[in-house]
Amino acid sequence: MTPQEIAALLTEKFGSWILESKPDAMNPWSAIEPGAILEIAQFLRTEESLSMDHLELLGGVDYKDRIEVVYVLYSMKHRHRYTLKCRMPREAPALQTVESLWSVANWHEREAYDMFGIVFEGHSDLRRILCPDDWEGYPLRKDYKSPKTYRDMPV
Amino acid sequence: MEVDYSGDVMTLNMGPQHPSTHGVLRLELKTDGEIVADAIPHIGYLHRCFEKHVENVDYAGVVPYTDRMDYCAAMNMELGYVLAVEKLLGIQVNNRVRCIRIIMAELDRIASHLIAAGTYGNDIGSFTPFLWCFRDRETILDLFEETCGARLLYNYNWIGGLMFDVKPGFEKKVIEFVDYFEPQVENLNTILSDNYIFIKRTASVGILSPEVAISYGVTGPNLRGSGVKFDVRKDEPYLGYQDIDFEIAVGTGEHGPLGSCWDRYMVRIREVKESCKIIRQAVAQMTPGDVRESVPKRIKPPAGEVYMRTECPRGELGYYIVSDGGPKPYRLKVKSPCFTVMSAFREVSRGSMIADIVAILGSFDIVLGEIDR
Amino acid sequence: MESIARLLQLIPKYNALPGIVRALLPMLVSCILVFALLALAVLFLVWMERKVSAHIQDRLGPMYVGGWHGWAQTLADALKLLLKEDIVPESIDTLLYKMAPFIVFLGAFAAFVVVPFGAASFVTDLNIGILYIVAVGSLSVIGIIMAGWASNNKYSLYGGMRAAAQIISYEIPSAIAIMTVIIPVGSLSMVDIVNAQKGGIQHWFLFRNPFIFLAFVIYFIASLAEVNRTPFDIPEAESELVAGYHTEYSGMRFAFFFLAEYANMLLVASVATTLFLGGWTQAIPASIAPQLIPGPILFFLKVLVLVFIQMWLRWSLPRLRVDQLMYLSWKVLLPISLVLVLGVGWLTVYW
Amino acid sequence: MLTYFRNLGLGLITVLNSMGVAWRHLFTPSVTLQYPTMKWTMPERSRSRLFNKIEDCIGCGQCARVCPTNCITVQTEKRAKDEPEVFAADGTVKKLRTIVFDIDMTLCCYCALCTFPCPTHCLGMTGEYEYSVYDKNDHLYHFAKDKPMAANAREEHVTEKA
Repeated sequence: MTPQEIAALLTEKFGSWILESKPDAMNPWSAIEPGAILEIAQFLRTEESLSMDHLELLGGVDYKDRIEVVYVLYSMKHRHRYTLKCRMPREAPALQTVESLWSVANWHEREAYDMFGIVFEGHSDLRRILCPDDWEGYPLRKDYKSPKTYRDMPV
Repeated sequence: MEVDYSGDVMTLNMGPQHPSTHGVLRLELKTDGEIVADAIPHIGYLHRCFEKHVENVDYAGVVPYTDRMDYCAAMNMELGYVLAVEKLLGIQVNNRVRCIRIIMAELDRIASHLIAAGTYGNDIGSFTPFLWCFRDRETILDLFEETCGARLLYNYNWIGGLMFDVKPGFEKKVIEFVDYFEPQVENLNTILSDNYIFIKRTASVGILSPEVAISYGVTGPNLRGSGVKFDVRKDEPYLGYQDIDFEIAVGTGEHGPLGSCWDRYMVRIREVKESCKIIRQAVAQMTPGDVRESVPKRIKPPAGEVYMRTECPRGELGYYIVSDGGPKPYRLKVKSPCFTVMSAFREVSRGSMIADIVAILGSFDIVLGEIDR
Repeated sequence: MESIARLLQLIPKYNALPGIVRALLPMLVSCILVFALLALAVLFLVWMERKVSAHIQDRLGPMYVGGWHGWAQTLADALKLLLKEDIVPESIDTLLYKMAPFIVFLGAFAAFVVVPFGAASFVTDLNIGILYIVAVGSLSVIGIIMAGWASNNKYSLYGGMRAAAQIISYEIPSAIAIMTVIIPVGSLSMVDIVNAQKGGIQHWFLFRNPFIFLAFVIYFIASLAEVNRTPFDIPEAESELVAGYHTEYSGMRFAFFFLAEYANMLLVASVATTLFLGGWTQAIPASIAPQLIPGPILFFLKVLVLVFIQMWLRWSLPRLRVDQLMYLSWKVLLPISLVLVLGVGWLTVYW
Repeated sequence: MLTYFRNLGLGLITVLNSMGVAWRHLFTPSVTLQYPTMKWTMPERSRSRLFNKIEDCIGCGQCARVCPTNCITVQTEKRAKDEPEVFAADGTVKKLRTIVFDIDMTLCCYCALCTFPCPTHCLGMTGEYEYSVYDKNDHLYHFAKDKPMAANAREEHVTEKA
């Protein structure tokens, strides 16, 4: 299915939750309501014509005014790809976890939490994955000041 | 830290410094005698903040950083990044650059699979194939050094072209190597893959079923070992792979259930033979031309984002670049294949023995530089 | 041993020494002689292993130390281990930790007292020679378990436990395989066994009847496991247990373990040659040519061939897992060796 | 029962096969290069140590700007009008005097990106790979030879370490 058809299917099925979609961009995407991520993901995975069974990438992006989580989904059967974006305020970004649909999300969400501070409710063990467990601050945020010392060791 | 003496479960730390963890990885094994009840991987020891670094280095300067991620297959890592930025900039490279890139990527794939096969033999206990694999890998490294001057981290692929053109006589040397190398793989097979002890150690160990593999986002030889025929070079051909004919090596489960360590290992060996075939065809398609023809003077891509994935020896490598029009990438997210395979490790290795933990880890062929970035 | 006793007569005032000393002195001197010969052989063996492994892996191996092909490399290593700092971790079971290397070393060297190198050159001729070797051989298991437990390290504990399970379960097939040789000879003494094989290659037990040939193969495999050589080197599996039971040892203590391993290899090879390959007897039948090459040289050549095969095996086979190892011992080697004993018994009685 | 013996036979045959391969490799020539006595002839393009022919360097600071790890520090000083003309090798007039040209080889990632934008090609990577030192600071190479003439000279083109 071409990205345009996917975008149309999504807007027709979920209407209000799809805030904006750009199917003809180089990387066709559509922005969705953060609260509705679980239903839309469920639909994308189980719908026969879409069957997006391969979550390729789950990453956070810090635009100065908002934090975005990008889901790049791919279907092995139909060989088409689509991207979902959830936009959240910078203060307390929170999302439901999609770990139940794709287990790959487990570690990717932990990394997003570690780097951006996005809390994924319902995640099996949400703790830092790359930085030490007691590291303060979220490194990949644009306003992140790297600490001078960590446990009084110069960084 | 209270210690629980809750029976005979002993936590054994296959710690960051261990001969067979293929890098700096800590496995917290909950063992009951020889049987491992649970193996929790702890990563992050080799985290060098690649994604933070990249935000204040210009586009061309990022290429040496991408080499440092998966240092066993640096050529493919560069290729992924360079193709992503070229897609962002909308640059088309001429046929010569395309063919040289395919040859270099496939040579690098052979070198990386040789490391995988060699160290896997080491993990299972037979030390000789390691030395044979590295002896053959040296010839490839010599080819790389002669062309771009470096042996491990090349910075050879530039955005829009290559650093140097290949020396005259390079094609002849590549063909010479491929002809010499193909029978060598048989040697490796007799001492390792068909050896009954090796089969007994790997054939029914670490079963990764196709559903679990897809759900954990496992890609590359590890996924093909479980019988799923999925290869980015065939699935979404880039760089002209569409007019090169080669098969995808898939695990067949000859010696035991499908998706075992032996299948993943055998997929890599068969892939090496396919790579030799690809190299021969790519050398045949080479046409003269200037390699630095379409290298842009100032690289300032238009604001936007791109997601580009390539088939690197360890799986499907994805680059997600967001650019804000400036000379520096605004955000670069890397989808690392070893990261996803490692998340599946805990489920695959439940209930196996300590010797199998090492076998499973070796069959996944992970590189910690790529997991921790 | 008698020749040494006669030599000692020549020392002036030798008879003035008290009786007990005169009885013990020849024993002591011959033991020291055998020990020195063995230490030399072990040094040569370590160098040989490194060269064989190098050439199998298309490498060169030691080349610099001491001129042609680095023959003095092991000497340098031994000196280095001697002078190296002997780190003793602090939370260990000191008595067991310090005793372990000596017991393993003892187990390996004590058995050479009975091995007949030549017609008259052996230390003693015990009438229970081969039984003594099997008994002393299993002494080193205690040393390994002590080392594994005492170094207070989870990996060496694993190594020790695995070694115990492996060596004990492989002693049974190897003891039964030895029995197949004793039945035709009728005596346990090593010298009698060699005398029974005198006079040419057709008298060697190896070719006496097919059962004993199979017993040789079984004995060789079982002895590989007893000495912890690949494909059975699980106690010190580098890729899993870091270094198994001798992880915490360094300096001279590690040298003892290292020496013991090679001495064990030598012991197993010399027992195999005495039992199956006719010890120091000549391959050419006595009727054609009298024994020209002196016994010990011939004996040492045969031992060298067997040791080479052990090394060759080490660098071409992967390692077995612990449960596969147990399967092989109990389910494969044991039944077949029992059948062999039956076969040999039937043959010697009815034929 | 049959598979028991079949596995036994299979085991024996494959073990003997792999021993056969190992035996053949006993006689293949070994490939080790005896390093101190026999040295590897570095190919012409090999990249290890940076070298800068300071006479040709016009102090443009291009290399410092391109370097991904910022390991080059260039400080220059305007050359007064009355001084005699000085030319680089290929004839370009040197308007600036480079008073500081430091390369910190511990930071260098050997990517050779700096050697391409150099207008007078004075910065290049040599094949020299044996330059280990005891003290890390000795890896900070100072190529500049000219002394700062005007004490209060305004430094342009100052590209400090980021």
